[in-house]
Amino acid sequence: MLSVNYSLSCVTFDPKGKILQVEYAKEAVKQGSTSLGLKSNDFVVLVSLKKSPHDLASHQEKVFDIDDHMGIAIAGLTADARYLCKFMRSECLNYWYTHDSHHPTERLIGKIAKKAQIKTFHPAKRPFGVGLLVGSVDETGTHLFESCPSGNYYEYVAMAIGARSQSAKTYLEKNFEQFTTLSWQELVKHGLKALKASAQETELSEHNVSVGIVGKGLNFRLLNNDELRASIAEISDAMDVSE
Amino acid sequence: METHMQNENYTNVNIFKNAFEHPTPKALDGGKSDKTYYGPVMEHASGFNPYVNNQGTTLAIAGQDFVMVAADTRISSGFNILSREHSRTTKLTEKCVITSSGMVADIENLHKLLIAKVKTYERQFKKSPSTESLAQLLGNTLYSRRFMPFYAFNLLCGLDAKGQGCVYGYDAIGSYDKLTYGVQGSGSQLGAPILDNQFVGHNFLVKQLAQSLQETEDTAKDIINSIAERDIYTGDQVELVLVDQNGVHIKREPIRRD
Amino acid sequence: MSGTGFDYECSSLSPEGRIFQIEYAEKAVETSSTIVGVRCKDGIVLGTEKIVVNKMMVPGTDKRIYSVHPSAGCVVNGLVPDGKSLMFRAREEATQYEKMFGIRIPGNNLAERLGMRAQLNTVYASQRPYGSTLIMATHDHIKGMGLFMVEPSGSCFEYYGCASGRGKQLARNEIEKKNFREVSVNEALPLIAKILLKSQEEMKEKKQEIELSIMSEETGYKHKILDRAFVDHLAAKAAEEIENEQMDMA
Amino acid sequence: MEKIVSVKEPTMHTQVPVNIGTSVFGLRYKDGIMLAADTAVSYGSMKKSKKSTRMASLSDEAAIACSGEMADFQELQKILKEKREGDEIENDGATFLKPRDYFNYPSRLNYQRRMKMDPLWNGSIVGGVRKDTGETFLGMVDLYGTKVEGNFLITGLGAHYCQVLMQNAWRPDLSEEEARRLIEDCMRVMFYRDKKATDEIQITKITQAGGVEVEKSYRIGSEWKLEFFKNMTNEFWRPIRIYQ
Repeated sequence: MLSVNYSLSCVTFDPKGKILQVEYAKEAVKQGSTSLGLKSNDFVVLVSLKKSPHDLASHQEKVFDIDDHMGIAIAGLTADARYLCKFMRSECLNYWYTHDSHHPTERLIGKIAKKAQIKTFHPAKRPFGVGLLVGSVDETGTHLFESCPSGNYYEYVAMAIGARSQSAKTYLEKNFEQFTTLSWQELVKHGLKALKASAQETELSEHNVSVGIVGKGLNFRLLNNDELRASIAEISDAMDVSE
Repeated sequence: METHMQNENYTNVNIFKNAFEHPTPKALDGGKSDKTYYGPVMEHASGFNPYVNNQGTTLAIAGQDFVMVAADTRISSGFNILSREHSRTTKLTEKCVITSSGMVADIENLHKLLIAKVKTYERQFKKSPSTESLAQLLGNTLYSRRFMPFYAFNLLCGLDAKGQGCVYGYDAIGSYDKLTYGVQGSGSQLGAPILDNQFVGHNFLVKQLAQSLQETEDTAKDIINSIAERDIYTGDQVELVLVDQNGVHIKREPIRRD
Repeated sequence: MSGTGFDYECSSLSPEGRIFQIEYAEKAVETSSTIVGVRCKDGIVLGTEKIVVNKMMVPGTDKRIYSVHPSAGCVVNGLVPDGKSLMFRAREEATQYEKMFGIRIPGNNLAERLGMRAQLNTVYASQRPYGSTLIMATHDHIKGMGLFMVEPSGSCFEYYGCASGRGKQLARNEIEKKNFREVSVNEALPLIAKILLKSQEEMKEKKQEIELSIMSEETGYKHKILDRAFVDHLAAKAAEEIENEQMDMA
Repeated sequence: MEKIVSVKEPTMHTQVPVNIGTSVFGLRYKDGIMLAADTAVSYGSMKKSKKSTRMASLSDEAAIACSGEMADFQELQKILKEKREGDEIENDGATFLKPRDYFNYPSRLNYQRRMKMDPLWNGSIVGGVRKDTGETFLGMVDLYGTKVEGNFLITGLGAHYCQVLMQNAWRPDLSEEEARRLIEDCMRVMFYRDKKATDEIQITKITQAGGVEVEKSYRIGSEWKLEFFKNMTNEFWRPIRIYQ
């Protein structure tokens, strides 16, 4: 009961030195359906499980393209994600407009982090309730970043966020060392298997999965339904055999 | 006054030329009377004129299922040639290009702005904007700078919804019309009559679009070549851009460099 | 509990004259990674340790050492985003000063401005203190090198050696033991790596990483963040030494 | 009571250039890029300074040479320095600003300032050689933001006098000596004919191996004892033909 008093605003520290609003925002990320990303030396793949609020409703988009060299997968409040997505797109366009080149990845993540931090520092604001996985290629190679509501960001070889992401994480942790030289097709397979681990009761299909790929010499794009169906079929076959 | 009336056809949009290159000073009494000053403009050392004409010619001819754009690649500043390989034509979508002449700084800005808008559109709606939409967009973009216009004379060329070639011709502040062929820039006065002659009646009510690609390409090349014979600001290379079902194809050929 | 009723806003003092919100912010600092700054004979070393939460992280990510301008750098702990925001503030101050006066901002001015900034955040109910400590190394042509520490309360002092975070006490003792003012930067680096590793003893079984940066005569008084391979090498060596020492003790 | 409304006029700095540097040159040669300018800054017809530097390194692989208003050049230098330092202190594994960025950025800047009717009154030549790939870059920006790239570029009056000289002498495989001689020839022509030019010139070399080297200025010789200057005539001089 007492903690309620510390938890209402992000300008209040609790006695342990935590900002509860930020902790709660992290919970919002964990509520969202799973998103994961993985990268090799030449490619980054983002995989998301899409949810539909209702049988008659469409599935909520989870993977967005930002620029030719960059895309994001999200977990948490989609509305917040769309706001950040719009921000990132416009930053990329602005950078392109002034420099004629792609926005360096980490600097864009830094800008998001700065925005996120401001949201944890003002009494009339709330932290973003969304975690982003940003997959991108620039001249320093391929990158997979995770950006948190707290304003922290980390770079990974492979990572999963969202509800029940632990199983996906476990799968990725087991396999990430062999990712370095893989083609994007292989990465997609690993991504789908990891997603499968997290979404056990859900049947994966081209309707509830989205996959984004980007690589050196390969602009960011979402896989189309045919490609998705084929990849999903492939991994289900493989799994049947192994079982 | 008369000079303003001479060119009614805005494929020869240089009716704005006077306005850009000799900005009318405030009325001589400090703007108190509403008389507009049409006399000779006194050149004065102070003051900055943000406009400069980099010249050059571009033309476009719509075909049955293609558009052919031909432009020279010379840009000048005064009597100086700044570059002999400047491209006037920018690809906007797989089915649409824009080609402009005028002030290259403004043109580059305008083209970049349009590309950014196209990208935003594509991300938002998950499809490319149609040529018709882009025509309207370009008109609005130009008009949004009504009071410091882009010094750019544009032709927006692409395939329409039916797959037919179309050319949209603009003036600097966004007034536009759908044409079957158009020419802009320093050689437009020289080019327009040849186009009129070769593609007779194409701007009349009953329109017959050019059929043969090869013929159109040769004619377009010839026209730029002819203009280069008489217009000192046109020359060096002709850049041919073909837009058809398979996308945008670009090639260049040398022409006279003097 | 700690300060029932008086600890929700930093605009209210408790009857004993404490501002609990600042203490809680300091708590956030005290439970986070150790950062140190040491002034040596010919330069300054900044360092931090951190726990690598996930083995899939790319080595060197989650940076805590930043450059403020070419000859000033800082390291932060606690809520790293807060520290970063203070660092951005430092960058703004530095460029603004340089634009206005045509010279690099003197270190003490920069540190003071940051201190005032941090203090300002402890005054209003509508704000909270920065949840991080920032140690900054600077060089300018007026005062030479300087090492400063800015704390959540807004206090800001110049130091010969300072530490903050969970291993603060241990690190400070170690720094005091060794007379770093007689030691060159290159000699100090392995020692500091060792101090950093020692200060997180209780986290030993987790994967850990250290970050180091220097500013010395050798670098032309430019702040230089040491590259990953070199730092990892230093850390491995330091870990080995610590182990040997413990063997000897046992 | 009457309301007091402060009317703020937009700031417009350079409406007319005051301290002017004359033409600058840039050319590609075998090893990289060479930029050149003389060291005079004129105030109207007076040489206000005969020992000014009109070029600067922008990073360790790019440099700029500027003609036009020197105050605006210094402003541009400040802006680009801030930009470079901002790039360097990010410490994210690479310097993202390549020679081309140091060209695109000023062009956008000049365009933006022109839109504000507050131009940076410069014609600048930016040259660079990338350390990693060895790719060379040479570009010219004017006060409207016009971008031009080429193998040899000249701003200002030099574009009228030396264009042909350059065109005839330039080859992609010019050695350093040849490039230098070509530039000195151009500079000599400028010294003879441009009242704002001087015979003291400065050269910046940019090569993949050596990076940016802004050299010390030096004087090029000039020859005034020509027949033409002595007698105001020479063997080629002919009276103007008048057609009957």
